[in-house]
Amino acid sequence: MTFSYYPGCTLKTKAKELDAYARRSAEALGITLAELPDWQCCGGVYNNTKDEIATKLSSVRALISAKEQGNKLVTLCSACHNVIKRTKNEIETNDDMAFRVSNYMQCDARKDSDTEVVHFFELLRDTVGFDELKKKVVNPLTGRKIAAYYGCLLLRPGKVLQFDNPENPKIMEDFIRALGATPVIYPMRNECCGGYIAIESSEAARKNSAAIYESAEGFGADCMITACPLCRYNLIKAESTVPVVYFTELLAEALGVK
Amino acid sequence: MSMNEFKPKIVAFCCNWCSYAGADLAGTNRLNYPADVKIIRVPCSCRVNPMFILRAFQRGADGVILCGCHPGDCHYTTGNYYARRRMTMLFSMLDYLGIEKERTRVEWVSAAEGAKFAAVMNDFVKTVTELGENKRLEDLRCKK
Amino acid sequence: MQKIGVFVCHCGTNIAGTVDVKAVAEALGKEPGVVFSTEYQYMCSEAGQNLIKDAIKNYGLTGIVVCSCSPRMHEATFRKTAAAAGLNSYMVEIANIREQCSWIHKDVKVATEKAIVLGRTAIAKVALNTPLTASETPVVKRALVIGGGIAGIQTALDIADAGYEVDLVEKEPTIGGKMAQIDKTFPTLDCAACILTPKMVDCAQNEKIHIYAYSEVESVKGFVGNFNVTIKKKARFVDETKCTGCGICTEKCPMKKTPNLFNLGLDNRSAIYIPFAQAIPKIATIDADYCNMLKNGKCGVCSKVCAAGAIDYKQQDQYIEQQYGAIVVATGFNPIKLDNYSEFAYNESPDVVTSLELERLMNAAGPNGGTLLRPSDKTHPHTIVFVQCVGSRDTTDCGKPYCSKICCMYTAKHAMLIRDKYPDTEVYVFYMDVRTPGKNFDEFYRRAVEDYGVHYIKGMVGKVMPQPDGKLLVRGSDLLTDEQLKIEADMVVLAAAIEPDKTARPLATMLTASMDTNDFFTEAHPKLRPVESPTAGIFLSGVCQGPKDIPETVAQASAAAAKVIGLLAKPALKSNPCTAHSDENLCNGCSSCERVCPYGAISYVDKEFRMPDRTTKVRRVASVNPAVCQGCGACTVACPSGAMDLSGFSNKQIMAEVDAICR
Amino acid sequence: MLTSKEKEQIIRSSGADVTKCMRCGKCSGACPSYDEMEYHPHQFVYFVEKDQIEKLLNSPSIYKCLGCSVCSERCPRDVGPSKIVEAVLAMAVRRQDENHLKAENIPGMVEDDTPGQLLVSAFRKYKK
Repeated sequence: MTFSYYPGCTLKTKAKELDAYARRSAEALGITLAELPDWQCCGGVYNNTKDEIATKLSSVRALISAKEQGNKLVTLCSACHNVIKRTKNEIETNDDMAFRVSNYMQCDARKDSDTEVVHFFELLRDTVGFDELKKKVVNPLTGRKIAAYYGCLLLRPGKVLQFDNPENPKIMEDFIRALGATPVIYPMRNECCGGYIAIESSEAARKNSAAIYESAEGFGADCMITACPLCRYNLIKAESTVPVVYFTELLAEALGVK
Repeated sequence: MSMNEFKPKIVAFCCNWCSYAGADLAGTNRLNYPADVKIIRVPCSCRVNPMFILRAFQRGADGVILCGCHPGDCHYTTGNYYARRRMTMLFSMLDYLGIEKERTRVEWVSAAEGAKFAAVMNDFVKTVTELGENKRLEDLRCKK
Repeated sequence: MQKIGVFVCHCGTNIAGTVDVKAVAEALGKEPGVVFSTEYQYMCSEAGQNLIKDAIKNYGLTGIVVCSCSPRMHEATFRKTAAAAGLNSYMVEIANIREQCSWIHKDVKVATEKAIVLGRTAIAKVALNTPLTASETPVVKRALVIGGGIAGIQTALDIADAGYEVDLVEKEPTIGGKMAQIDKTFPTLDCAACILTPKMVDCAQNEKIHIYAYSEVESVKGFVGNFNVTIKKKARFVDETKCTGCGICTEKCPMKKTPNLFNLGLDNRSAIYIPFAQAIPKIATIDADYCNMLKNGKCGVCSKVCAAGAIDYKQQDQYIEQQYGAIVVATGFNPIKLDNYSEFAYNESPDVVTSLELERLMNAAGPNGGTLLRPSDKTHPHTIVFVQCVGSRDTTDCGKPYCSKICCMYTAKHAMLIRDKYPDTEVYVFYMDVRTPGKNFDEFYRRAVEDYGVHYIKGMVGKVMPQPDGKLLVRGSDLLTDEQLKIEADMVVLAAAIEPDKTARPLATMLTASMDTNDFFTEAHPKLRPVESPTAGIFLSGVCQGPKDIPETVAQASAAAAKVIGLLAKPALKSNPCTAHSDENLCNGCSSCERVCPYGAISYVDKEFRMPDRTTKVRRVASVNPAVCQGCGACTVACPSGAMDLSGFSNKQIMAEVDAICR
Repeated sequence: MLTSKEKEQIIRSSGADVTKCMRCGKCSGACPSYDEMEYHPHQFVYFVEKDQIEKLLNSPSIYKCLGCSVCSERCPRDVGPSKIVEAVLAMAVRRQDENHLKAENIPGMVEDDTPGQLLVSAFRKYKK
């Protein structure tokens, strides 16, 4: 099965392992990730305003490109996923935006960008299936206590992303169980790491991140997983006492392709 | 006021529970609207048969307005919804027959909306007066 | 030949001031069919009415038109006048020349012309009026009350007190409802059981009341005065006539791990159970989902220990048919499920409870025998945070847009009781508004703050975070100090919104009673007829109509009972004679009218007709039940063959009015 | 009362209906950046309703919002405070002669391991 794949800028630089392990794991699961040709940065943190067009255009290009390939579009980085999926929603629901994007891009924005956007987790849950995944695990991570860190970008706004219950998600826990490990449930798993304010208020970001890993550690986690390079960066900068890895690394390990 | 100024004939069907009471309230509050409007009391807007409206035009009425309870407030639960659907059909047929859309109207007026009743009637009479006399459906056989 | 009389009223100067009443009387006197026309200063006065009566007698009038104020004012008066003079009261029409003429026009000429048109319109109509007689239907002297909470209990007691038979249907094994689960009641802090259980006993002992516990209404047919209801009596697997309620079976039953629903699952009970000690009827019930005998055929302990031999594993559901004159809905409420409010960690932590659960935790008959202990480790809580409006006033998909009305008061009660009994416990209440509109309610709330030192915080909790050490970290806003608070609590209590019981919607369909979008029953008039459903013979009691506290519920329950008694006291029901009727010769049996009728008043019958060739043919024709028809006229327009017409507002009458206006 | 152009613009570009707010404060109870902010999520909603946009535009609070949307997610009235903060930020960024974040300052902020995502996000938020 082939999916169009949008890696995003950070996966080519500071988060290469997130990308590399995903590719290897996908191969092991019989899934082909066809990287979009000439993709651009997603546009960064989603700009909520209804009248901001420039930051949305590169997402639209990615959507159109995947539509041309005839595939669903898979994302890995939480931020890219959030930005692309919300851009698609904005075009679907905001007539003015659809009109302006169509004019700018010389296309029928609603029709041409009508691509289904799935996160790699959703692919594992809905296409592969966690039961199937469990069968393909060769190195079960038995005995490991792993805390899933969702952050904000995968979950919110819940109505648009439709990823999981934004207040009580379970997709990453199910994933951890499929790999043979034990998920650690802790209340801070859907709280913000501090996000982009790290650039100018690194102290504030660290405070947020510290509360998160302390909570995970308190509930007995020996490892945290995330899908977001910025979350991982913030947690590490806050001197997390719990190791933080990308979820694809664990996946590759369990599938024996690390 | 010139003697030969056009005075339209306007029939208003009002449901007993809301709009007729709204008309009474307009009266109690001494809110003026033209004497051209004559009200026929019906139990519910859904009692108004499209036939009645055709008959009014046949007899030379210049405008017909149907007033009922607000959607959801019908004394008989759903009557005004029936009325709304029936009138939508009838009005598009009248339009097809060449009777201007503006000569017919459905309005929701509650028992508490005396001011709205007067405002609606003023507006409707103004609209119909501007359209002038309606002869298109007049049935001369009805005239003795 | 019609002989019509016209009576033009001056209404002092109200009409005569702008309408030339003499000219009107004169002009209308020339209308066809009019044999008498006059005007008088006050037609509604005794002298005016005598004038009408005399004219009816002296001129042998067959119909009268009164040109006066709105028919909404004096139509009934003049109908009585006519009847007193021997004229059918439906041979009266009113021309509204006050509200719709003299009061809104200033020009005498214009107003007089209009008054004449309105008068002749009424004359045209009255000429086609037919004498109508209100039909009468007998009333079954028995009432059905659906729901055995405090609302249903009070209604049943009041109806029985007036001497009528009442059947009380309750879906649970015992009556008592939510009030039986409550510990204390605001604003007086009486113990709920102490004031409720005597009423439950009264119900059981009243020979006019029959309790169908563990039963549900299966179907409702018929109409006001004569409902035909089927009640399903669910199998208890215990013979009610034999069980003495001794409770030996519940002690000996080995299936002790059955969730105790009366305690909201906070502890366990046996598979055979009596919900609580004061249950009415006090009869054991077997929970078929947990009983080993019913599931696997292995056990039978209860049967062996029952001295009365009451256990019957083969018992089946029973169906009972009964006639009623009136039905009272008292189906009550439930707190909403909090699955969509995971930010409050309700499903994650056992120490986050709903207010109703707190009632059980504090109740002497509850899981902890009345000592407040937190559920997770049974220790004494030192800090408790209350969160108000959880799911109330919430316009998103998961909440309820309305105010649940009772939460402010019961939270003040809980806070006060906890501070009173455990002065070392700090109590915080997060509120948006404190709403206390009731007698002694605000004083009660102020006492919680002033005398008991409850910390009220204007703001809302954003998240409850269970901590590894078992504490609950509550993050909320204090809007007045403009701070974000982080409180380490031992327990969090959520004031969950209340919603109508799930059985209400299917019941409303059975009763053809209307509901609002929140599944509360709608009342016939929000102010003036608050305990009646728009459907005749259906009455509303308690929270099924809208959120209410106990005093309001009891008041409404008694009001509903008064309405029922008023109905049952009538020997027969006089109905509005302005109802629909079908011309069977024209009816083609298409069912169009049946589909638009909001009251289910139209049914179809097979009838034999004589054909021109002297053969007979059976045809399906519409038949209107005049007792149920409310006279809206929807069917008359839906009828494609013109068979359906409405008395008092017939097609011919309305056409005549149109003609008279356009003349 | 006349509505200012600024208020109209905020309403338009946020798509939020401030009149729906019932002032419960759940947004501010949920905000992870509360202690960093001078004006808090509920005040953003209230000040826009009361047409006091300048206060917000001039407050450093607009650069403290994490964009995590938790306030909007938990809002019981679907008002969406985060949308309003965003709209005010966008207005400030669009009207400023100098951007909040300048390209020349960036090298000083970057460390070896700073992910590109962080730079892009911050730059998008703070610069025209």
